[in-house]
Amino acid sequence: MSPRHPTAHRDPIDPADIDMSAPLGARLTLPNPVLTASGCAGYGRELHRFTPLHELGALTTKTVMPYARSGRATPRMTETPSGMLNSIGLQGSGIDHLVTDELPWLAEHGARVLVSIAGERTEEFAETAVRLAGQPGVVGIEANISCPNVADRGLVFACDPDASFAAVRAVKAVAGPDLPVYAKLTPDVTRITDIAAACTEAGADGLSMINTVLGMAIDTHTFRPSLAGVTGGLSGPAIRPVAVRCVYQVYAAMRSGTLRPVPLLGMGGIASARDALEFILAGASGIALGTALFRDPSLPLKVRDDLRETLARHAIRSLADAVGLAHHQPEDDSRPRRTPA
Amino acid sequence: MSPRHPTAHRDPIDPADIDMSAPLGARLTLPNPVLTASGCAGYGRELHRFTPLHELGALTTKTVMPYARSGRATPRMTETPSGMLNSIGLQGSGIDHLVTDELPWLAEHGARVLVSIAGERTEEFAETAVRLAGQPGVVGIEANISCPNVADRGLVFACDPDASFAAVRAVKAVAGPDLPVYAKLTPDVTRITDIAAACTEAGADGLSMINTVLGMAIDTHTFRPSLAGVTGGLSGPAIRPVAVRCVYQVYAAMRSGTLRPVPLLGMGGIASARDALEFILAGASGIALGTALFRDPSLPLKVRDDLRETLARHAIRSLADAVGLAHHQPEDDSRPRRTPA
Amino acid sequence: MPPTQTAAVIRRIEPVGAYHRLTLDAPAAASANVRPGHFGALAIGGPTSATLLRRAFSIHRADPTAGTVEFIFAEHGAGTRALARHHPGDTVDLIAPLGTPFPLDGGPQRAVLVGGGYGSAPMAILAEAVLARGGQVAFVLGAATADRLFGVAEARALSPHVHVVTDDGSAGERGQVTGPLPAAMAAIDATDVHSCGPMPMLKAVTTLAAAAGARSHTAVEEAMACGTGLCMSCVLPVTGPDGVTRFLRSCTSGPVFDGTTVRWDDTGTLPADLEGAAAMTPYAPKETDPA
Amino acid sequence: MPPTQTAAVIRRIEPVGAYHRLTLDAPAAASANVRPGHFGALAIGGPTSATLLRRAFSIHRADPTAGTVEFIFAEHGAGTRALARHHPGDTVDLIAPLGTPFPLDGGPQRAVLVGGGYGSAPMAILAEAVLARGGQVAFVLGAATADRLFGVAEARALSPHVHVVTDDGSAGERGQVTGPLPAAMAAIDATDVHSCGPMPMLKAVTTLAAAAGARSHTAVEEAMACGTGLCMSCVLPVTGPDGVTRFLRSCTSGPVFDGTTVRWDDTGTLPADLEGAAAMTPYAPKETDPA
Ligand SMILES: Cc1cc2nc3c(=O)[nH]c(=O)nc-3n(C[C@H](O)[C@H](O)[C@H](O)COP(=O)(O)OP(=O)(O)OC[C@H]3O[C@@H](n4cnc5c(N)ncnc54)[C@H](O)[C@@H]3O)c2cc1C
Ligand SMILES: Cc1cc2nc3c(=O)[nH]c(=O)nc-3n(C[C@H](O)[C@H](O)[C@H](O)COP(=O)(O)OP(=O)(O)OC[C@H]3O[C@@H](n4cnc5c(N)ncnc54)[C@H](O)[C@@H]3O)c2cc1C
Ligand SMILES: Cc1cc2nc3c(=O)[nH]c(=O)nc-3n(C[C@H](O)[C@H](O)[C@H](O)COP(=O)(O)O)c2cc1C
Ligand SMILES: Cc1cc2nc3c(=O)[nH]c(=O)nc-3n(C[C@H](O)[C@H](O)[C@H](O)COP(=O)(O)O)c2cc1C
Ligand code: FES
Ligand code: FES
Repeated sequence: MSPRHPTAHRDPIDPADIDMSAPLGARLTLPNPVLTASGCAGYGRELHRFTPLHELGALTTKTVMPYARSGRATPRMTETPSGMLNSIGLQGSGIDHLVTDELPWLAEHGARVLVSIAGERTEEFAETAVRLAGQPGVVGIEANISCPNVADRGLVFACDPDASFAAVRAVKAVAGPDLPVYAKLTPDVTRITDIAAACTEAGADGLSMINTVLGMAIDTHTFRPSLAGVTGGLSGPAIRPVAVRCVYQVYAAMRSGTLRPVPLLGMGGIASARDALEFILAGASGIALGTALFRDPSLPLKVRDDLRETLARHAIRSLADAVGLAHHQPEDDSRPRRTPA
Repeated sequence: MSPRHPTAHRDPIDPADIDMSAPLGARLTLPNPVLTASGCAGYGRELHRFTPLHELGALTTKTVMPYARSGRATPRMTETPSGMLNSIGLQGSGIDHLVTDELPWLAEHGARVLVSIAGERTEEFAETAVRLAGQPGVVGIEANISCPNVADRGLVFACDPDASFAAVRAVKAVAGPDLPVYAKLTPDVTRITDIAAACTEAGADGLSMINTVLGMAIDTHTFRPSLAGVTGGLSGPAIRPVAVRCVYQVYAAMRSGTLRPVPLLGMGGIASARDALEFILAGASGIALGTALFRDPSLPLKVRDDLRETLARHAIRSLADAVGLAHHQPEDDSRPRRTPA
Repeated sequence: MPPTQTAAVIRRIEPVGAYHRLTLDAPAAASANVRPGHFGALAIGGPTSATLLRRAFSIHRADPTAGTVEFIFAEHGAGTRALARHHPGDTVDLIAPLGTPFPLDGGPQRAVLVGGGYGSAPMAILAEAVLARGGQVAFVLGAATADRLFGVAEARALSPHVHVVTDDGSAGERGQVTGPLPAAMAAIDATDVHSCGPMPMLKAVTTLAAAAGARSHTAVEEAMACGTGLCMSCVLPVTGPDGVTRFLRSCTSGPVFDGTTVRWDDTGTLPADLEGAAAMTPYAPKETDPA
Repeated sequence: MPPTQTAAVIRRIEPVGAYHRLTLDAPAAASANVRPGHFGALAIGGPTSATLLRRAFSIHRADPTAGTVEFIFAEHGAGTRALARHHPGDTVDLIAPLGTPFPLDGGPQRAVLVGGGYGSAPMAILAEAVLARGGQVAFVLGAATADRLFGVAEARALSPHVHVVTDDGSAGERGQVTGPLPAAMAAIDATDVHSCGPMPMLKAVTTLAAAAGARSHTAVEEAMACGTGLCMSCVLPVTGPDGVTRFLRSCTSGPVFDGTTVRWDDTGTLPADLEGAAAMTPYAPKETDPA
């Protein structure tokens, strides 16, 4: 474990000597911790023009379901201060199309792929997951349980511990031993650690936090909701403090022994290496870029390289050593103050 | 009820003819809908230098408890994209000081005062509320139930329907018939309508939404949480979509008959008349300015006056007619599109 | 040629009627085989900007020699208002060229170019391209008011057939572009109509073009968050040659679509045949690789 | 006189060593009886700015005739970096003068003025005020490096007793302000020491001043969200004449406090005697009305 105030005690080291690999569980180590967030990089082809996919830690696909989906009507998007609302609604062509047309292309281009899956019922999670074992390039499954459960009057799976448990358990049952399963949580719950506990008990190999925050906007010219879907998901830097808090709370529960420790993937408003480091210090072993890609599709490699420089400046030899450092109490509690001179 | 697309059918009217009064329940009508949010205008003296208090709809005091409180250690505040985190922690001098020193001064300056109260136990809400009956200038009580309940291991009252019910009921029991009681809700719950239902069943005369969103930030230089209190409350425009969603959901539940209708006070990131109108269209009968006052302590009268102009432009004669308009379906669902020419 | 991303320095920014003409130093984009109908997506404001998303603007002109790309933009919301307050020397991040341009293949066209408001911005280079391929052009330029008309002088320099209309009659005839369009098509016996402007205009133009037996190429304007195909916010119901309607992204499959394939009346809705549609893919057939 | 709020136009913004000198056109603030130690709070960026909160800066000079107010600022975080990129003609919203200034009452002072880094910004007008009241001044100016020293030439013009120190010895003596302070106090037989700079410096200065029997007036720097007393984020544990410690707001009760009343070692903590303290009010005794 690295020292509490790394800067205070060590000389900077050469960025080239930093071990950037991201250990995301017993069966998954990525070459670097920078992923794309589901739904923010299409199926990869579009992003590849700006960020060669093999350079990413991994690409997370748009959430895929057993069948094709049209998504919601437009307007599907509206900008908000330092954020945006979307109600894309899981538009996608289904698992067949993914397996036949997209995964081979991604594998060919050297992408490591985390496939985000969902269903409207527990069984549909399993139906989708079962198709992924042995597929080229696929390094894991992200179960997007932050989606509505028709069997529970449309309540989002991740709002209920039992529904979360069932969905994750169903995916684990079919995913096979080689594909780690991450459960993706919504922050829109009273206690996120309860949902995290349900998922880890169900066998989740890791947790992704956070999905978008439920929000809405009203067009003050037309007097109508700005989105055709009325409510939508808030994303972008506006929600970063909420996401950091969720990661910190869940990591703290794991440190204190009340939750089984699993690696965390942090996301929500990350737009720079500084932001990425914030999540890593909070307890994330890997981070994903979402909304920020819409502004800057070249961002992933900047974040990766700046993060490497930052770790070097702080004399932290390995990314893994930085994970969760914000939870360590400094010897004395006098917090370093800035010298204004 | 005013027409569905007011602009489409009527000519603008003279701003001077707009009825700006805000009906906030059977026993409370304010001359205008612009309040200050609790904790964002001190006890009023400081704001008065920029905004004469008698011009406000009402001033909401910093939350007061039966006893004096020191609040949290510093740092108590950190800026985030389009928002801020605070962990002031209810610093205050207690109900005695408020009644002896502050309320007389406020009354003398013509302020209408909504007194925000809290307690660490249900009884403390009552202890505070009982002191307010008959005090000069006091027009209502806001029960800030978004604070930790020591009897429930620090879980926030407003995270639990039973605790919310008990606190509101306790306040109602002592507030007397003349002081309407508003319950102030936190958005950090799985279903805000459940908490709203508990409060209205307990007799709340209105609901204030929202308190801050739980968040945190980490200082990437010191590797420590930015706030001494570790987590803090996120406020400002960043959370506006969350706040609008909460107001809309609760108003929708009242329209559909699943909740007893009471007036709503909307707050969360309001920084302009446009934002205020967004809350009013969502269902708020009054709005409060919080974080925006830190940037612009002269804002309240600008918002009030611009709102009047906006209503006039839309030919809406009375503020009350605009409340909840976003819930009305236009005759046909073709939403007006902007003409780019 | 793939789009390029550049921190582009503003060379000039100046009013033109109710709009602004923005000239960016962006040599790579300027040399990237810009074709009429391509657009650029701008990120406005630095790291402390609360407006995150990209703003899309048709490329008015790209000059590979000067290394510049020009746009004509209207102030509308927060981002364009902030852009209008920029000065020469300021930087904006540009991604260009993007999208599917107006089709010019299939022999010389006799084309009517219809622009509504700033929708006229791409029409001059489109006319030049049609003419360079041995074709003929006519123009119909419309706007709400005279100060929102754009490109009339350039049009007149390129064609004797230029019709101008405004809603209020403050310039040209009073009326809409659909008024003079039949005459304009007749004058050159049009094979193609290219249009850019608000959706109702594109729909009406398509109806008239189809009635006259001309192809209708419409550049649509759907709200975009990224402009690069990542977010799926800019979709439109478009019917493919297989008869199946898909929600296609206007930033990759468009912005130019065959007007007869767009289900204009269904934009902003979720048509029943799309819900859970079996053939729902984000790509049009034979358009799987945007690179 | 109450503070004024103005949309102030930037007249000049220019580098001064590692800092920036900002001159604002703000006639009402400039004429509002600015006293040394007063500060201004700036809102930076327009409606699309993601940095909401005000930034506090000591008033370096206010010129009622020219209608200008000057600040010296360092680039630190997002807001000050954005401010440094502003140009003359740009607008920032200013609230000034704010806070409780350095006390000058009680007869002519023999005062040592101690400035650390940009903490030297208010010292020239403070010296002028002391001198104007028939007092005497000496200066101790320190900084990390030479480019972060401020106001040395102005100080030399006002007093023969000017000590300069830097951490790295790149200007003046190597060391900290506490080095020359005893000699500076002795040279003028100081009655008062006024200081502005980082907290540890203010604490050390207070100790030395007390040892020499001089009053210590310290201008503290606590993180501020509003600067106007609304938010309660800028508090410090300060012991009143009644022996009770309160969390006082440094933007209203301060920024200048009697250094012996500040519990320096308890800043950033919640001292046991403050928790639920019975006498906890947001005001110091006899300071109930800020208007
Ligand atoms: C292909 C294409 C070409 C365009 N060409 C031009 C042009 O040449 N000149 C011109 O003035 N305008 C053009 N527009 C419209 C222009 O993109 C919008 O006016 C602009 O994005 C609005 O940004 P804002 O900051 O003013 O509004 P805001 O409402 O603040 O924008 C918020 C978000 O919504 C998106 N958005 C809002 N309205 C539109 C819209 N009408 N179209 C697309 N995105 C929108 C923005 O991109 C942004 O992401 C074009 C749009 C498209 C899709
Ligand atoms: C009374 C007073 C006088 C000051 N005088 C000067 C001066 O003359 N020259 C100068 O360069 N600086 C001065 N400062 C410090 C200056 O206010 C901060 O450097 C500045 O606010 C930091 O803003 P930022 O955008 O760079 O940092 P950010 O970290 O982005 O600021 C975020 C928020 O925290 C607050 N904040 C962060 N650091 C500080 C700090 N050290 N002090 C107060 N608020 C802070 C900001 O006001 C803002 O609300 C003074 C501070 C105070 C309290
Ligand atoms: C346009 C858009 C589409 C999204 N689609 C999905 C999705 O299909 N599945 C999913 O799990 N999350 C989806 N998300 C959520 C993101 O993956 C991410 O969790 C969230 O946006 C927070 O990260 P950000 O602030 O960096 O965008 C989507 C987000 C956006 C903005
Ligand atoms: C510094 C600060 C202190 C606050 N103190 C209180 C408080 O004492 N009681 C309370 O009910 N809400 C308190 N709030 C919450 C606000 O009243 C308001 O509900 C919230 O900030 C959302 O509104 P805004 O985004 O406009 O600030 C505080 C908010 C801030 C920023
Ligand atoms: S604008 Fe994002 S996909 Fe088209
Ligand atoms: S900075 Fe807000 S009270 Fe002092």
